[in-house]
Amino acid sequence: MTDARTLPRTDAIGGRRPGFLARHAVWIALALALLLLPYLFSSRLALSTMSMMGTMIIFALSYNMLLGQTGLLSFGHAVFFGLGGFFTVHVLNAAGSGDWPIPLPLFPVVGGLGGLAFGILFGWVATKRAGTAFAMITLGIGELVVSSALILRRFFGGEEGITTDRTDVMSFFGYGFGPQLQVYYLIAAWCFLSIAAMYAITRTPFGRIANAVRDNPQRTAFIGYDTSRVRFIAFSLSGLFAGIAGGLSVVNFEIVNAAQMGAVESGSVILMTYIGGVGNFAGPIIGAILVTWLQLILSDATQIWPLYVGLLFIGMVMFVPGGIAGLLAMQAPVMAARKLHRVVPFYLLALAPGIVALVGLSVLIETSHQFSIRASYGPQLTLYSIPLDATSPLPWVAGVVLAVAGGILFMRAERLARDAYHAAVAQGGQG
Amino acid sequence: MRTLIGSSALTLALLGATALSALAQDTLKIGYVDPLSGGGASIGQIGMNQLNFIADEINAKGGVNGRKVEIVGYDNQTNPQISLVQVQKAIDEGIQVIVQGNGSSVAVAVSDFVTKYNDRNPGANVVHLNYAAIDPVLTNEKCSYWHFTWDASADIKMEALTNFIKEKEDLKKVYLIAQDYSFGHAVAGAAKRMLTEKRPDVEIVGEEYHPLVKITDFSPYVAKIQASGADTIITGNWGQDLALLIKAAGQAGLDVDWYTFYAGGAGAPTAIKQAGLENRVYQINEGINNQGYGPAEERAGALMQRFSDAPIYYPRMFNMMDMVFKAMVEAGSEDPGDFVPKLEGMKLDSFAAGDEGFMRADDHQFFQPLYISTLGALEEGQKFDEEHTGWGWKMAASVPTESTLLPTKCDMKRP
Amino acid sequence: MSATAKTPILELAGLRKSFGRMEIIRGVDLAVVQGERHAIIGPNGAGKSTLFHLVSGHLRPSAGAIRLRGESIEGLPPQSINRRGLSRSFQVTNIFPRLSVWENVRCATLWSLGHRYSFWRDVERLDDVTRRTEEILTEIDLIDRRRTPAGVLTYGEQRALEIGLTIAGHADVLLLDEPTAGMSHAETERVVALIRKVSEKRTLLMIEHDMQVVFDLADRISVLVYGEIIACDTPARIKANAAVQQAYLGTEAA
Amino acid sequence: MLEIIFVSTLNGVLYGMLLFLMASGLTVIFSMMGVLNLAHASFYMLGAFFGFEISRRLGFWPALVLAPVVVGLIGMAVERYGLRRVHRHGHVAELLFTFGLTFVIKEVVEMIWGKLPVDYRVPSGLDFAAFTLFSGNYPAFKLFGLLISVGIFIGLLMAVRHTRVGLIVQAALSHPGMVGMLGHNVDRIFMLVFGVGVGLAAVAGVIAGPILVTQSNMAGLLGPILFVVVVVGGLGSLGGALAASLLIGLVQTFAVAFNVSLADLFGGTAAGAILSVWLADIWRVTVAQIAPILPYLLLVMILIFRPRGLMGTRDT
Repeated sequence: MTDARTLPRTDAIGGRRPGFLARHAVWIALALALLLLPYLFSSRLALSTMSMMGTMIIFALSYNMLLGQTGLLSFGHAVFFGLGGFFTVHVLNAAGSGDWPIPLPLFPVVGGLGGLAFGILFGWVATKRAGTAFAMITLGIGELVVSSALILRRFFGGEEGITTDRTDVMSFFGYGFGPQLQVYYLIAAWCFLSIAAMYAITRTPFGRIANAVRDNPQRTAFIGYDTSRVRFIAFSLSGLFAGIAGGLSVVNFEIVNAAQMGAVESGSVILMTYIGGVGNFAGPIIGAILVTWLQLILSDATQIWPLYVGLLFIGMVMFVPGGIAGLLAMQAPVMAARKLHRVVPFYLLALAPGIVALVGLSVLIETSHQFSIRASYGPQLTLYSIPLDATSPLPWVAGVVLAVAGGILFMRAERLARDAYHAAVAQGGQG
Repeated sequence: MRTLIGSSALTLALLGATALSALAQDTLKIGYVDPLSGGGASIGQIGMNQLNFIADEINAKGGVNGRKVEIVGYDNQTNPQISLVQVQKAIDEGIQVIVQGNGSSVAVAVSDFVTKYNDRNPGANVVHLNYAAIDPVLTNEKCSYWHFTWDASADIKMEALTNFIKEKEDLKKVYLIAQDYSFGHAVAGAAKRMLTEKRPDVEIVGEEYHPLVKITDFSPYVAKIQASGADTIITGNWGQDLALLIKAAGQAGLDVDWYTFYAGGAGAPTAIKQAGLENRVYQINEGINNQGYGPAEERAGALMQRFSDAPIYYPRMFNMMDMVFKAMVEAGSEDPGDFVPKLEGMKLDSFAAGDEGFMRADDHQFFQPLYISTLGALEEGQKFDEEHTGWGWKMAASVPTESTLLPTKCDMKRP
Repeated sequence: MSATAKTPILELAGLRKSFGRMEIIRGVDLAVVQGERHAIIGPNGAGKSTLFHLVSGHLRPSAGAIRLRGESIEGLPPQSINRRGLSRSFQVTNIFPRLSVWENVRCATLWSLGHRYSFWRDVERLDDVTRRTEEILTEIDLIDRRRTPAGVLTYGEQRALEIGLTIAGHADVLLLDEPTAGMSHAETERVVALIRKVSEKRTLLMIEHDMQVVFDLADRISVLVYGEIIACDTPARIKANAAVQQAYLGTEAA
Repeated sequence: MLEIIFVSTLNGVLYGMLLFLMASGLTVIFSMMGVLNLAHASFYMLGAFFGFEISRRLGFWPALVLAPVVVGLIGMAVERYGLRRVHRHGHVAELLFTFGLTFVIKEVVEMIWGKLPVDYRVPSGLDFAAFTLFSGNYPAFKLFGLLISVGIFIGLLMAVRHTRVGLIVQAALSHPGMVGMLGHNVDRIFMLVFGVGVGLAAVAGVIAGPILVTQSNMAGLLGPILFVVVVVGGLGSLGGALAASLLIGLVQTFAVAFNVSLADLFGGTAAGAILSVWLADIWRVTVAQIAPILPYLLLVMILIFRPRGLMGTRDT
């Protein structure tokens, strides 16, 4: 697996330093994108969705500080997200009723500090160990915190959680943060800052040593580093950013409850990070956007979306272990060799039957769903704007034919695409 | 970092796809925000089925004010945050009537969101119709002009139940068992308070709180109940926490009477039948199948025939939609801004037996006659059994509307 | 150098290690003096690598003492021993496979340059680190391969990187565990030259099977057989030692 | 008091043995293959549903044999065509693979059997009270489940000690590095181990189905607790898994039996008055209320203070 990020970009040997604009092009583009997105998508739903995505991006990146950067698999990361939220909501309520002179944009800091404090506390326990033991400790801590949350009603508000009103606090240069657009910009700003901060951390001595711990903890000890200290710092920092994300979630939704700290949330952040790609800094960003979108959209498209999520998961780990970002990063050498035009046709050639196979599969799944669970709604279903009848053999036969034929063709074409890729990379290597 | 740009492109593509799904507006759309996938789906789907059934009924009669009704399901995965985005989505699609019921946490979040949304967007007028969440805060501390509830709150149900129990001479020792969360505590607390007041001679031999939906083996609890010598159990448990408890009790041969809120819920009748607790389990709700009231039997029969794989329904949902449609017709408008005033104080012959109930304007709580029933082998004239067990609910007592009234702490803010 | 030439920089006294009932190291006494190149030889299973594991902190001794510049280090974790100036390489290549060659070496320089766990400074702007990394890469002759992920280097290059990681941190006592194992003749020569170069101002303790290399490099040789040192002397005298020949060289030569 | 202790012990052992049935397979899979099978409880659920379906058609006894075999074969197929491919991408990938599997199994079960509980009953031949103790009955079927668990424990021990595959498995359990040296049939052994492991979970499903509720969410309830058993018991140790299962079964039942709270311990003292204000939330919380979180507390404690678990042969 190639890890583009860890390759030194400025080796200080014979490299000329590019200008400010060129060096920061990505960041400027990101800032512009965040600024302009609401002009492209101005519906309230789009704003809510983007706000949620921004929060999840921070959350997923904070998780990747553990999984991708330090090699720690945690099953309880949502604990810090949730705790950050609870700290924020309490301070927000206190500030609202006590007229404290703190404007809304500063409240995610409270969440971050809460996440950091508990990251330090739980990290002290969990990071003494690594590997599976670490994973199991985080699982245990997650269960403990969620269960205790239902007992400690004053702080966690029981089942209902705690609500707040973000417009109650001091206004910020005249902005009251009632409209979703203002909230979007608040989240976008924090999102930008957090992405930048977390990216910067990967480029510090600590960030590099965390990579070393991920790759080979034993050797890291022999170059002078205490691996459990490295894990501890990574855990605490990731708690900090998860807490910020939790605070932003409170600002966005004005409610937080114990379920947000639970196993489902922890699982979904793993999903985001892994699907996006753990080996690349931007991977979790892609994953957070995609999974959030799927969470909101997939459930409208089909009732049995968990089945698709499960299949997506299995498919990803089996066929695309590097995640989406890994796939993209694989194209870097091809692009560097200017051979993209040689491979793209093959990709498209593979993609077409691949999509056909997926369509076939979804026809089969949806038809059997209509046939079984939704039987009382009659056998009629509409799929891809085509009316189908689950009791007739047509959709079944069509599904099988599409899935099998598409699958076989895909596998052939995939081999061709693979060859084309390797050829392009090899040629690039010679050139 | 090149992938950063890629991810921005992805966002654009995804959001573009979302935008396309906006549709033209010609039907009256009602948003149903409840779990339609995952663990809560079996319950959420029941409400969805029933709403669709009601929509088909009214559409067959020409719709509401000439508009066809369409039910749009939004899967909230029983998660408050997802619920809010789904409500947002519904609003963006032009929906002003949100139906929701499962989970007090979700109900509080939705009610709070809808209220703030209407505050911040004058003229928006979105209403939250709640058919199942019965945490008393919803009609007390956190009551809202834009929230209506059709299920009797925990206090109301317990008031009625204890009025029934106090007549039972042979009742000596009561055991309270509840799920360890706000609703469970509300049920057990009310039971304790009301029993001590109404039957000081009854001894409460145990008060047990167990974690919510986490217990697989209830036999330790049953052993404890057995050891306490209780002759009666009062519980607010629902779902698997009730089914597993009853099953474990049946296996241990626990000889007690049960007073419950949710023995009619999915899975419980099967467990009661397996445990052989014929006519030992009571439930209190706003109506059962076998009340012998013609209009209800006809309507419920048609519903259950259509959804024979999950032949369950909520009488209160009929009450709710009948009232809402009536209010819309009276107001001549489907905008909640217009029909909400009509709902306040509205009277209705309730679904189960035609007795009158009313929507109290002070807290938007629907007060209705309640019925206490037990599950046993079907008798002559009873039409409906539960979950294909051959056992059905039969009436034990009815509680008139005026005996269910309780004061409220609601300080309603009206626009 | 002269004043301290004869004082031991690394001292093992009565060192023992057992796994369950099996005693692998059975009372080793050894004094490595500052600036010398000291080789440990012995048949397979003699406990050479175990001895290195004890000294470097990878394993805890069952009994006995290890002193580095007079200070006890037995039972300390590896990082503490490393920070006191003792660094080791491994018999089986032990690098950071997903990091680039540049990054591998840079990580190994960080602690000794005092950057510790800093998560607020841009590593690209640490000039001392960059300079040191360049030096080391030049020294091990991998400067042209600096962008390559370490996992895809050739075996010989990985062995060189292994040594690079060991010397990057300013350690003055080096423990090299079979630096030439599995190498071709040409590669071996290259590595021997490298070792000679890097050990110039340092103290070297190495395990080696290739007798050519041992006699070529070492100032003194210790022979470890079944967990005990049966001889410790100059190469010439070791060659002549009857006990060694019987226990070790005899079989090896045949 | 004696009654409570006796009854709690019995209940704890019954529950513990049920846990063991599931955990035994998981611990063997985990110790040998390094795969923490998150879908283990899903196979248990499959066992319950196959048990229900087969006993409806052929009777309970054929179901007790056939359901685990069918589930075992499914498990082997999953290992052969899924896990094995994922193996080279590392343990995290394997773990996520089994995570994805839990969704798929659950949805497929719902498609076939629906979301509501199915009416899976105790077979009539075993549907009687074995004995009456104090005022409670002990169902014969529960005792039968206990017997099966004990039988399987003994059978497993014998198999591990006295068969060739068993010896290889045992060697691999205590020295995972050795697995690679087992030669070319290591693949087949992995497949077999996975199949037998999930088959054992299915036995638990067939037996637990009638006692508990057979529903598509039954896997989610038991999943996490199994990992606790495996880790607390220690890797590579069937005896450890048994001890941990019983321990957790007993801890949970005894915690339920005793209603001690802080209020009971400190109530009435001067410190109690202050504490009751500061700790209002937990002042009246009884041990019974927190019974189900005790295993997780145990898990965290064990991992910190005794990483190899109760009887493990190596660190987790």
